[in-house]
Amino acid sequence: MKDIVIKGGYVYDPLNGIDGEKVDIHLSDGKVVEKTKKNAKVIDASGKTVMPGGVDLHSHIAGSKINIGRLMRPEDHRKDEVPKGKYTRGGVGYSCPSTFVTGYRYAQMGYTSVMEAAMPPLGARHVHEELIDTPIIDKAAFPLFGNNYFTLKYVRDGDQEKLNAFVAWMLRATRGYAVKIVNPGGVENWKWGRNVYGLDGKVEDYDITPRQIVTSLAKANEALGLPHTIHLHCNNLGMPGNYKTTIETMEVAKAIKPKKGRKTTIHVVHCQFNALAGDNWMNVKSGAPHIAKYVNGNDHVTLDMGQLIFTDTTTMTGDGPWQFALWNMTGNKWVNSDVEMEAGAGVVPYTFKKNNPANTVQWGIGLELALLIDDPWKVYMTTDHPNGGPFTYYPKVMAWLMSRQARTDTMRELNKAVLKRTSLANIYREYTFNELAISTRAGTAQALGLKDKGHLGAGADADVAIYDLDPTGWRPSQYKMLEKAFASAAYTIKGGEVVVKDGEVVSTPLGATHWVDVKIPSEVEEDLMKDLAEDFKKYYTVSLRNYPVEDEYLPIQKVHKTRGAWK
Amino acid sequence: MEHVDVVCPFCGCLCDDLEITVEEGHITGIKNACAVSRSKFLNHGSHRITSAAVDGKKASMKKAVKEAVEILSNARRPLIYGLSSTECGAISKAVEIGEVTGGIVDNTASVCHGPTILALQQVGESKATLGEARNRADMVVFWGSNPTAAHLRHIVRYSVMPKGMYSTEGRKGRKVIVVDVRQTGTTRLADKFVKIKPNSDFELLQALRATVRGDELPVDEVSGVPMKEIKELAEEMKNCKFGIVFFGLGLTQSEGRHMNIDAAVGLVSELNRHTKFVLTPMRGHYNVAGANTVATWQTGYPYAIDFSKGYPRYNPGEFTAVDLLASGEVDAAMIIASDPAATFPADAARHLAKIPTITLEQKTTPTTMLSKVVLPVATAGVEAEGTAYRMDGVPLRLSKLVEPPKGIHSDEKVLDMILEGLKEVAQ
Amino acid sequence: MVTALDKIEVTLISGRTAKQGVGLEEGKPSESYVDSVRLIQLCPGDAEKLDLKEDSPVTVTTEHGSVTVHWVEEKTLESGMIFFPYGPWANQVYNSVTDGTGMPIMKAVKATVEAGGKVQSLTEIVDSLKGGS
Amino acid sequence: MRKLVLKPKGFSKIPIEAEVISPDIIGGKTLPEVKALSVQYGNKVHSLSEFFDVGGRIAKTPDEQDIVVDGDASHVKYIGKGMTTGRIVVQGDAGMHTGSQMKGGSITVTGNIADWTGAEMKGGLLRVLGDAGNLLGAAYRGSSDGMTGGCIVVNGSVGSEVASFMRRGMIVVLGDTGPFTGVHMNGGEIFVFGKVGRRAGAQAKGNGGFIACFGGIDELLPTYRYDTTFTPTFMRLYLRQLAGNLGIDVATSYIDKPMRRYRGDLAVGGNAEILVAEKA
Repeated sequence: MKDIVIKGGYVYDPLNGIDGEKVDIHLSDGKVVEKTKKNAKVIDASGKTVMPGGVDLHSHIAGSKINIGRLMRPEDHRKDEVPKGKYTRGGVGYSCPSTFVTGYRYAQMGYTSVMEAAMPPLGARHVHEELIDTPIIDKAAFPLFGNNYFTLKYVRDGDQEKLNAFVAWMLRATRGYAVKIVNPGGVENWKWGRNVYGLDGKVEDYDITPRQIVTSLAKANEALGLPHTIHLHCNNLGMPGNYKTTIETMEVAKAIKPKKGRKTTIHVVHCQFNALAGDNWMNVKSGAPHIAKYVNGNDHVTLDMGQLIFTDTTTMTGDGPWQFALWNMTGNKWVNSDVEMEAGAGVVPYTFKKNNPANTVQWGIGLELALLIDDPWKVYMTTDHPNGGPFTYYPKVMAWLMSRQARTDTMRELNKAVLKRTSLANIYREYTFNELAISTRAGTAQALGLKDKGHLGAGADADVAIYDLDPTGWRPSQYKMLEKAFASAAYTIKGGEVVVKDGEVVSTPLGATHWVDVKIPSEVEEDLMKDLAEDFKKYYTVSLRNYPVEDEYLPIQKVHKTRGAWK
Repeated sequence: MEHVDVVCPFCGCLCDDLEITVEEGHITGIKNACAVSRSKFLNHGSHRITSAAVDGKKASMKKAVKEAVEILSNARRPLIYGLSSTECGAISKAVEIGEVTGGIVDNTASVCHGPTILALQQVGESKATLGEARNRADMVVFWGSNPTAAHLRHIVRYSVMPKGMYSTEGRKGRKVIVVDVRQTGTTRLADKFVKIKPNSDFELLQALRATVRGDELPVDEVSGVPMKEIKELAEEMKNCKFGIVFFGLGLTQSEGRHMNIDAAVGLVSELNRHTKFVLTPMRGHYNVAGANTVATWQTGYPYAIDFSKGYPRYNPGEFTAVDLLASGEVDAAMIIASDPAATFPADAARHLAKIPTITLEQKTTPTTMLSKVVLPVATAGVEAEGTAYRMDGVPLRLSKLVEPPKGIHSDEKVLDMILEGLKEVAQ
Repeated sequence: MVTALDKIEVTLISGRTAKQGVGLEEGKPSESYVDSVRLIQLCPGDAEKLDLKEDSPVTVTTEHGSVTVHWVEEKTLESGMIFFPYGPWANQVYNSVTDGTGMPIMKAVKATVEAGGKVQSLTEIVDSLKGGS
Repeated sequence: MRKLVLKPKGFSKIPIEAEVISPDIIGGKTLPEVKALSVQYGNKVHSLSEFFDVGGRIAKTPDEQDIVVDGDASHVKYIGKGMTTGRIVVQGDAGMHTGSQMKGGSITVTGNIADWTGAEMKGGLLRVLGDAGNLLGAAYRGSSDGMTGGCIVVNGSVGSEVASFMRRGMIVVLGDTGPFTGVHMNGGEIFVFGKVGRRAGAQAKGNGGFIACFGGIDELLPTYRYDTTFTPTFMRLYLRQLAGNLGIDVATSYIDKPMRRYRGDLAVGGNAEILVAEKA
């Protein structure tokens, strides 16, 4: 592969303190280097914006849940048919894009790393098979822990040591990257058709609480020294008044000692859905200012927006009871999918409408979170694809963040009285390019502990996005121009290879799958395996031997080794 | 050599506890398997096609692949069909061949649980993996399904007999209800056999749902079942702790087809307003679920996929194999791991003999007997490894226990040879 | 003594059997497979109505086609219902029309059964698909 | 109106996809342009003139365009797809998806017509003098928005799942319907003068929708409940309009017929109406 020099662009590399300066970026052998050899290919980026490749830390792109979405929504695919191209496979787009199209479209927006945010461990092979068919981007998947039998059992027994070992083992068995928790305890109760309400609700068969689950998993997470914090979908999602639960949950994580070199102990996902005030869907209002206030006053929390887009989309979460509630509210088709011993999921199509008061409030909340939290390193841009809307709407969200005019233009189409239930109309803040880069790559990479991603310093992966937009001349009123530029990168470079040029995919290499390998001392592992073997035999329908994902499912892997909790 | 925890590549149960002895490259012993599985492992070597053939004459693999490439690249409307008894790597290649040739890719779901998918697309589905049945179910309903003939270990391993976390009593703790038009092995072990008139499942499902909703229906009986019994059944369903419906081709292949499933899904969804209830289709071939799964993530659609316009389109009834063959619309066919000549109505099967048909198969079948090109392949799960998806969507790894006969490759490899050939021709 | 009928009207149900499964894994041309699918099951009463002899074949006819196979008694079947395992013989009587669904109807099909006819071999069935013999 | 005549050059087992046969596309073009319009034939794209003799006159605007397909077009799919204006007459049979998603104008087919005719229709008038296939005026797979407007009249009989997920609009069938007429119906009106097939109104939520059965009904679902017998005024108005505006003479003979009203589908808590005319 030829070396590349990106010359003359305005570079935004927040992790290295570069804020729009003209810096040449040298790429060699898949890495950013100080200096390339003489015969490097030169990319003229003058008058353009240069950023590290985008890093999405929460999206649903692979595995049974999104595939159920694809399966149940042929009517959605018809809106967005993608023919095969010279270098690309055909497929479908919109809210549940096929795997190939997912890879292409992220790359076309200058994104080079995407996290699949919910992997049911029993379906891990499925996730990895889909990731193999998701070209270009690097990826990782987060196994679900919050309702796993072994988690609940060790929490019940107060056996933190075993829980630590189990988390470590499960990450290896599923080739997972981070600890995902969805409605802790609630999904377990849903297996009897019920939910858990609030942090101190009862997880029925275990007589424990979500508070205990979050605490124990956060402890395990930090003790094991995992690169990312716990990745938490809070209890009571979608229930007006839930912002209190969310803040209480953040409070829980405050008591946890972070691993060395990190201040944070919790990442709250798609916070928009968990930042609702009011008592019901009729009087729902924004709880975002409360959450922003908490986050501004504390350093142990990060969160992502879960921004809502006014469009027809497909909601899908590991939160079975919530999806059931959504079915009851909408009457739309509903798939529920429970996974023995460990997880569940639900899928319901949903259209966010401008004339729906609740949707209007939700739209405002996402942006309030991003704009009221002062430190961009704490709040990241997502739509919780496809829950708040498809990821292909990211440029629109960027426009809302960077342009008050863009927000105002949307607000004009919304009910003013309803909008007053949020504070959005009174917010004047506009993200800078630097803040945008933090929100979409530098911050997310840092939160994930992906040291080679999200920046352009020497040693970083050669993942670069070049957008055809001159940031020095751009004004927020020109937000449509920004949308266009960020929807269709002038260049996307992945691992030192040009994969997108002028918005078109020109090469489709397979990216790596990242996972975390925690060292477990053999005597601890032996002890754990005895436990697992016994319970697998009694309760699972697959044997323990057939459970872990084989190397065949990770043709290109990047292993992140940690030493773990043991001396 | 002893292999333990081997995954069985026969039916949708994908049992993964087989113990298999291999001596000098041959399978000599097998434990834990059902009769069919035993037959598959012990007979995988018999009646094998040993050489590729073109027009009924032995041919080299190279020549046969070349012929296949020629047929497919010259076809205007090629059909690629089958894929339920092979592993996912092969399915993936088949989909790509469909795209490269601008053909149609269909899998055997179209004549088994295709209607289930159509219903899911209309109304959804409340489902769970089989372990949920094992651990929790205190009510098990078999509706138009007969595992004693089609899924031989289902009852013992997953649904009726096993003890689980909350089903500590096994069989005793479960109420088993069978709804069918005739007595079967499954009805014999049921606590309650609801015998219904043929082609009237839909009415009974609807009546049950309305009754669960609390409506008094103005009729004395439905589908041959007295209203009193229907009310009782509805009450029992509402009052169980965890109910599961295992439904089969009795619903998908009789009048009503996908609407029968639509009604079953509706009933089960409704029951979730009272208790926990799920349903699971009894998928037949061991990886038919995988065929749907792979096709869906690659194209958005599970079966009946037309690539003629360069992007995938979906329409069962229009792009499904039986319809395409019966109408004589397709002008070439490639069959992988399936035997449509033995499974389709004769009218549809007949067309396969009229057009150049390419078949990848281990053993002689009616389809190979009328094919222009026959390509022998290894048996996935015995001679080749890969992934398969269980009836409930759980992916498992198939093993390679023995070498395939000399010169014989996996489905995936042979399809890849054809794909490469097609790509060369296209350039 | 009941007078033997020429023909009875039945509801035809098809499906899998364990034997058919075992047979097909041996190989479709194997005797075990052919024997498992080249037959219908009917109740003793119906066999008596048709005055069937143990080795005499029966012909099953629907609106769509006709095929001759062997028969066995199945006590659990009610009168007027026959069971036909999936396979090349059963396929001769199904309609390929799917009503826009992709799925032909293979269960609960109206049919008649009568004594007599000639049972075809697998090769003959395949030849008939080829339009030959 | 200017009349363009397309004469099929023969039948092909491989269907031709010709959504270009639409006044919206043809109106305003030149004859050579029309001849060169693309049609899909299997996996290749061809020009329209390879499959049709193209003659006649082209209007300046679509609303002035009259298109006659003169001959058997049962292998031609998507005729008049999404059209908004003008007129198409098929002198013979037509293939699948004819008039699907049409928004305006009119299509007349003198022969029989295949599945998915008028699927997801939004407006306009579609008339079939022969029989129609399955899924007439239906919603495509997965969609809960079937027909939302317009009118379909079939002189003959139709197949299964007529008007699935219908929301608005009108379907009139002079012959019989197959099973699942008005399945998942959520608004709209269906008039059947022949016999209505099994399981009519299954999963229908109602929302003002009804199925009027003038020629009897095979059997009602147990989840429909008898309500009353009456002679609805609105039905008289409809029937007069059907006779007067659409030339459906048979409608007049039912103008004073009392109708039995059933409500359902109770399985989904629906309040759709099945109205069955009392026998003479």
